[in-house]
Amino acid sequence: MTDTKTTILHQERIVPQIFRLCLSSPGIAQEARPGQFVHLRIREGTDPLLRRPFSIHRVDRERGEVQVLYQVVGQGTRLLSRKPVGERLDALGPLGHGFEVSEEGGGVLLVAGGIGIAPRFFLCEDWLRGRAGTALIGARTRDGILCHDLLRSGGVTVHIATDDGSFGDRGVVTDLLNAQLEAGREASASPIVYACGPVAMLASVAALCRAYEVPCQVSLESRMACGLGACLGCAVKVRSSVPPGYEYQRVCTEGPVFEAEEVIW
Amino acid sequence: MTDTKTTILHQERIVPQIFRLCLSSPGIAQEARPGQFVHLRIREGTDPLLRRPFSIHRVDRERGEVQVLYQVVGQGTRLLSRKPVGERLDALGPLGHGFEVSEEGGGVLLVAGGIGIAPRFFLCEDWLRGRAGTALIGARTRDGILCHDLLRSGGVTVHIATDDGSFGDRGVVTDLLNAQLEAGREASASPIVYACGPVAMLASVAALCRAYEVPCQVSLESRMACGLGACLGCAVKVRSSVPPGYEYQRVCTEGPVFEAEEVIW
Amino acid sequence: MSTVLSKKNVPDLSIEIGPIHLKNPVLAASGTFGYGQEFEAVMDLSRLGGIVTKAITLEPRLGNPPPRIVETASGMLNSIGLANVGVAAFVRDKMPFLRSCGTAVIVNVAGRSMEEYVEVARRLSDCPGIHALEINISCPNVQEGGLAFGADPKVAAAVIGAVRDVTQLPLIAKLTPNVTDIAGIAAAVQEAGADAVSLINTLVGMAIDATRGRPELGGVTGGLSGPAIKPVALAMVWKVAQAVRIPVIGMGGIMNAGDALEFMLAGAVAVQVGTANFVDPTSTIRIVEGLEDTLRERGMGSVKEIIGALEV
Amino acid sequence: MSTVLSKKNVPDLSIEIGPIHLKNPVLAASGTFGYGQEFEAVMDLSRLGGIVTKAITLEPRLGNPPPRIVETASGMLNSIGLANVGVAAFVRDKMPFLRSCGTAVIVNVAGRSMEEYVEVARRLSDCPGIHALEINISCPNVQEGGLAFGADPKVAAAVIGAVRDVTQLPLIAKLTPNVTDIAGIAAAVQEAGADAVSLINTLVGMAIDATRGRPELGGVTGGLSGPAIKPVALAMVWKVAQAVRIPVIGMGGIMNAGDALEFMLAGAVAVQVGTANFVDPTSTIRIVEGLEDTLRERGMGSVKEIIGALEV
Ligand SMILES: Cc1cc2nc3c(=O)[nH]c(=O)nc-3n(C[C@H](O)[C@H](O)[C@H](O)COP(=O)(O)OP(=O)(O)OC[C@H]3O[C@@H](n4cnc5c(N)ncnc54)[C@H](O)[C@@H]3O)c2cc1C
Ligand SMILES: Cc1cc2nc3c(=O)[nH]c(=O)nc-3n(C[C@H](O)[C@H](O)[C@H](O)COP(=O)(O)OP(=O)(O)OC[C@H]3O[C@@H](n4cnc5c(N)ncnc54)[C@H](O)[C@@H]3O)c2cc1C
Ligand SMILES: Cc1cc2nc3c(=O)[nH]c(=O)nc-3n(C[C@H](O)[C@H](O)[C@H](O)COP(=O)(O)O)c2cc1C
Ligand SMILES: Cc1cc2nc3c(=O)[nH]c(=O)nc-3n(C[C@H](O)[C@H](O)[C@H](O)COP(=O)(O)O)c2cc1C
Ligand code: FES
Ligand code: FES
Repeated sequence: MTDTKTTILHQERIVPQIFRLCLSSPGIAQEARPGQFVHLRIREGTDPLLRRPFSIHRVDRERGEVQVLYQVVGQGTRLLSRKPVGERLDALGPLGHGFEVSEEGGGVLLVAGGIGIAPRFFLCEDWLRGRAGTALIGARTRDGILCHDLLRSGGVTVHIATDDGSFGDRGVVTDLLNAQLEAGREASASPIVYACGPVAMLASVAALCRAYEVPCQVSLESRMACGLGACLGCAVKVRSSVPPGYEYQRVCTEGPVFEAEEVIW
Repeated sequence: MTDTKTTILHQERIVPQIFRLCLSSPGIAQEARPGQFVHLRIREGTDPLLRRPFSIHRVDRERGEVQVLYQVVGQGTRLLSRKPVGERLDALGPLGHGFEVSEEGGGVLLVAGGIGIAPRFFLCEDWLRGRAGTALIGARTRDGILCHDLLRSGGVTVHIATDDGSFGDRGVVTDLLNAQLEAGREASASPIVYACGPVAMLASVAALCRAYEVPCQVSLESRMACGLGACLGCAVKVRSSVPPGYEYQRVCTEGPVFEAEEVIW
Repeated sequence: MSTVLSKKNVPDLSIEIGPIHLKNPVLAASGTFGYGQEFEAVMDLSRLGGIVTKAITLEPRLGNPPPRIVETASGMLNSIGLANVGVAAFVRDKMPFLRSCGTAVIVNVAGRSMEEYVEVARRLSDCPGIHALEINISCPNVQEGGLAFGADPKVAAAVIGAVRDVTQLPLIAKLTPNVTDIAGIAAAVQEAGADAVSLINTLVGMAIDATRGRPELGGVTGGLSGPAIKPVALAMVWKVAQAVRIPVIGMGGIMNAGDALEFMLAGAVAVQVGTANFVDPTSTIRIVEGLEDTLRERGMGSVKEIIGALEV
Repeated sequence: MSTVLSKKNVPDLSIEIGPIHLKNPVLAASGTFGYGQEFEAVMDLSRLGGIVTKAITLEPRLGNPPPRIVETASGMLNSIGLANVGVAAFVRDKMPFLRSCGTAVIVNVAGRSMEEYVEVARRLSDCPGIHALEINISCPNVQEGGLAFGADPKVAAAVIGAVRDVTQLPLIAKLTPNVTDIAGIAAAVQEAGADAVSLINTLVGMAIDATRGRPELGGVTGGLSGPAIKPVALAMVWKVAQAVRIPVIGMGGIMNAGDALEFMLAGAVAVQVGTANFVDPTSTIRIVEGLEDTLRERGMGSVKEIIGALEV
């Protein structure tokens, strides 16, 4: 793990409220695995005080570059979006436990809602090269559908759903998943599902996967302080074999990627 | 009084740690009088929380511009110095009670230590045009001597002292003042003294002026919250005719310019 | 038709604090708004729910030696020390302006002794144009009394009871957060006849100039205010609102309408805005406007729907 | 010759907390540094004055429901709720690593009842490598006990006295700021046999999501820490340092060496660093280095020259 003064190499607005940030950080680029995150200190001073966690969207190991795809939702992300190229940024990472990618099984199904696409992309680039992969992307409107071109050019089959039908099917991403799982069952090909997005979506995805008896990994979010496993602030409720039947695990350490069936939604 | 979203027109570093900031603010430019100040909100958010007061260094009423000359001493001034041209700045002003300039008397003696030159300049431009004026400027080294060229080109006689002798006389500005007052006494020409600078310097200037029975106005600083006379945070101890013989006045309202002999140092 | 519609679109911000009717729930907090006049040049004072004056004592007070303020992380310490013109000069010189502001005037009362509180309250009772007294049993910046009065439920109740006996004016007891059990003190002053409680006053705090090895404040310790204390204030307002029947006025670090909403959700009937006035002198009005916008967005007719609506 | 000179140039940072000798006065605060191991990858733990562990209870505890933290102005609220592995697993799984860190290990002890404190302390006494126990009579995040134990001088003294009877280990009583008179509680635990006091634990606070009308924390209220509380902590440390003879360990919002100096000037023999570890995981070491630099600049031979040197 490196705590390095990275430099902002570029930063661009992709659609309103969504930015792609590229940092120079050979150390993080080298070590990062899909599903891991970086913990960024937004600015000096005490407001905002805490770091902000962002999934690693993409890395270029040769050039020592790390990309983050983020949405402006509050003060921290707004300040981040105003940072100029060349500015130093204090990044801690790579942190957390990423996706477990098994070599077996009938293909990989990526399910992403909104900004949940961010870590998915790294996953594709890193692990999927050459393998059959399908990505299901959902968002409220056309503007929320990100990275589909990049995924397609990487050889991934992409299906899209928007709430308002402005892009792809009208509906939600779990409709697409349902169709895929149904088709998979008919073909007796059981895929692995990797999902990331809003909690409500993840819960539905988990329920579907359980119904179809398909393994599923979800990437969770929670508020974080340390990012290192020390503060226990990022707890998420998971099943446990001992009474009372549940326990808390740390999104920053045991996660952010969990087996969907472990999570208590 | 206007509370206006001003725009930064330019900002330049004059010498290390000293910056000149030019704001567009027709309202403030129009109303400002020498010795008054503006109260600047450094940035959004809560750190730093309070505004920072700065003397009005110079105004251009026609162009609606206001200048501030400031020294980087802490977090607020450091952040200010990094602000780019075009950024908006929340300025409250003009605030406070400025210099009282009488038309009589044997000339005007300006005494400034370090950054204390800032309000002095506005005074010269605004009031002295055509009148006999002498400025005594002191600083620790050559780099601390500011604006002497501008003052000279405005027709002011300038004498300089530095602690290390790197510019002008070796010594302190009160040595220069002593010489001037002595010369004035011999010539029976009693000047008015306007002084601004570190407290220790002002106390010495006040003592000298009292000894020579010369009227003296000093511009004081203190920590400020409201700048409007409401919080009573900027209190300074002044003489009072009623027991206990002193009272507190507000630097932001009764000041920042006080009659030197009123102040209890 | 259009008048009906537009009328419906203007949410009702008015509230009652016991017998006091306010046009909106946003008050300027004591000690941060002078005697009102200081803010006249930057805003329309009649848009305020009310103004709480700087603490008034029997005799004029000079206050503490400077430095009197210092900034801290998202807050500030003050050790003003109840500097004020005294009750006689206040009534003579300050009330005429306050009376003309078109907003409720609440006078903050402080004293060194029980007798002083009583005497100040008595004298203010005779002065027209005062809507309520806020009895400051919580100032941390005076050696004698002040904090002591508000830190013990019995003493607090005794002060409020004694003042209650000499005035018909509504009484708001202003509570200190520097105690183990603020709800107990609130209950005690309620029994003693307070019409409302307001909280919190400042937290005792200190800052040191590490370079010179000296306290930053002339008064050594001071009172901490501003956004830094908002979480503490909110917890106390929530606790007190559950413990008393009388209205609670909340304050501590309120900077914007969102903050004001938090206090009202926690059970405050009205809020006071203090330190924010120094950061943006029009804060109070921004908050009034922000509350109005929120109600409109949520389709609420009255701000009262928000009071105590927190779902725990 | 050169060794003598270089020796002279390295100021002595070591201090004593009663019977405990520390290589420097900078400790990682309980609950913010896990069991030490979590920070191993980012720093050399042996450079710390010491590590205070997360609170240990008799049985494992799951802690409070999420969300457990929320940021506030220059601070944060936490409602972790004493989640920990329990004393048996701690001794078995966590102590071996801690023992090997090359720094002092102080174990923070909590309990629901007097008996639990005593039993945890007794079990830890048999475990080698523990330098002291910090008795947490001040956690605001548990329903039963915790805060209650630290808010009353008699109860606080009873807990410390009972623990004192079962262990030879030095005892540090960790005090809560949520009281009227912290100095009185410090004096009481001193009489009951505490070797030192540490303060402050977090202030009770709350945050509300105004949009959803719900508390931000699963535990409704939480503990406020970080720079926001520094002025409060400093005032209490100063007050307590004047009221007791035993060493005072100061904490609350310390972010850098300047902050640490303020606490030591106010009378703290050592400091703990909490929330700062989340902002910069190497904060503790930066502070050690900063203290060293300051002493060197001021030509001081020992950090002890700073303790209590405030000129009031
Ligand atoms: C492991 C992990 C990976 C993440 N990856 C990404 C990513 O790739 N792209 C992206 O845009 N965002 C990502 N997030 C969410 C991101 O961290 C938050 O959006 C960000 O911290 C908000 O900061 P802010 O100051 O702008 O908002 P704030 O002003 O702090 O809060 C605005 C809103 O966002 C919520 N929020 C704040 N912090 C978090 C958080 N840590 N997790 C969830 N919600 C939060 C608040 O409750 C509030 O409703 C990730 C979060 C985690 C835990
Ligand atoms: C009426 C008035 C006019 C002023 N005019 C000028 C000017 O023209 N040019 C200029 O460079 N400075 C001027 N100052 C001083 C200026 O306000 C402070 O230097 C500035 O507020 C420091 O902010 P900071 O955040 O950088 O420093 P901080 O980090 O806040 O403090 C750094 C140091 O400066 C001291 N300080 C902080 N605020 C003040 C203050 N208000 N007055 C005095 N000392 C302070 C602190 O005690 C500390 O020692 C003026 C002050 C007043 C009251
Ligand atoms: C400079 C200053 C002076 C104050 N003077 C008084 C006072 O005279 N009487 C009083 O009851 N409270 C006084 N207060 C406390 C405020 O009214 C308020 O309770 C406190 O500041 C918390 O609110 P805030 O965080 O919005 O400032 C003062 C506060 C400040 C900052
Ligand atoms: C997330 C978190 C968990 C904490 N857990 C404990 C604990 O288990 N026992 C304890 O005595 N103090 C605990 N504390 C309090 C800290 O040790 C410290 O007293 C407090 O945070 C003030 O210091 P700071 O402002 O430097 O964080 C915790 C604080 C935080 C932020
Ligand atoms: S963020 Fe601290 S344990 Fe996960
Ligand atoms: S700064 Fe508030 S009265 Fe002067």
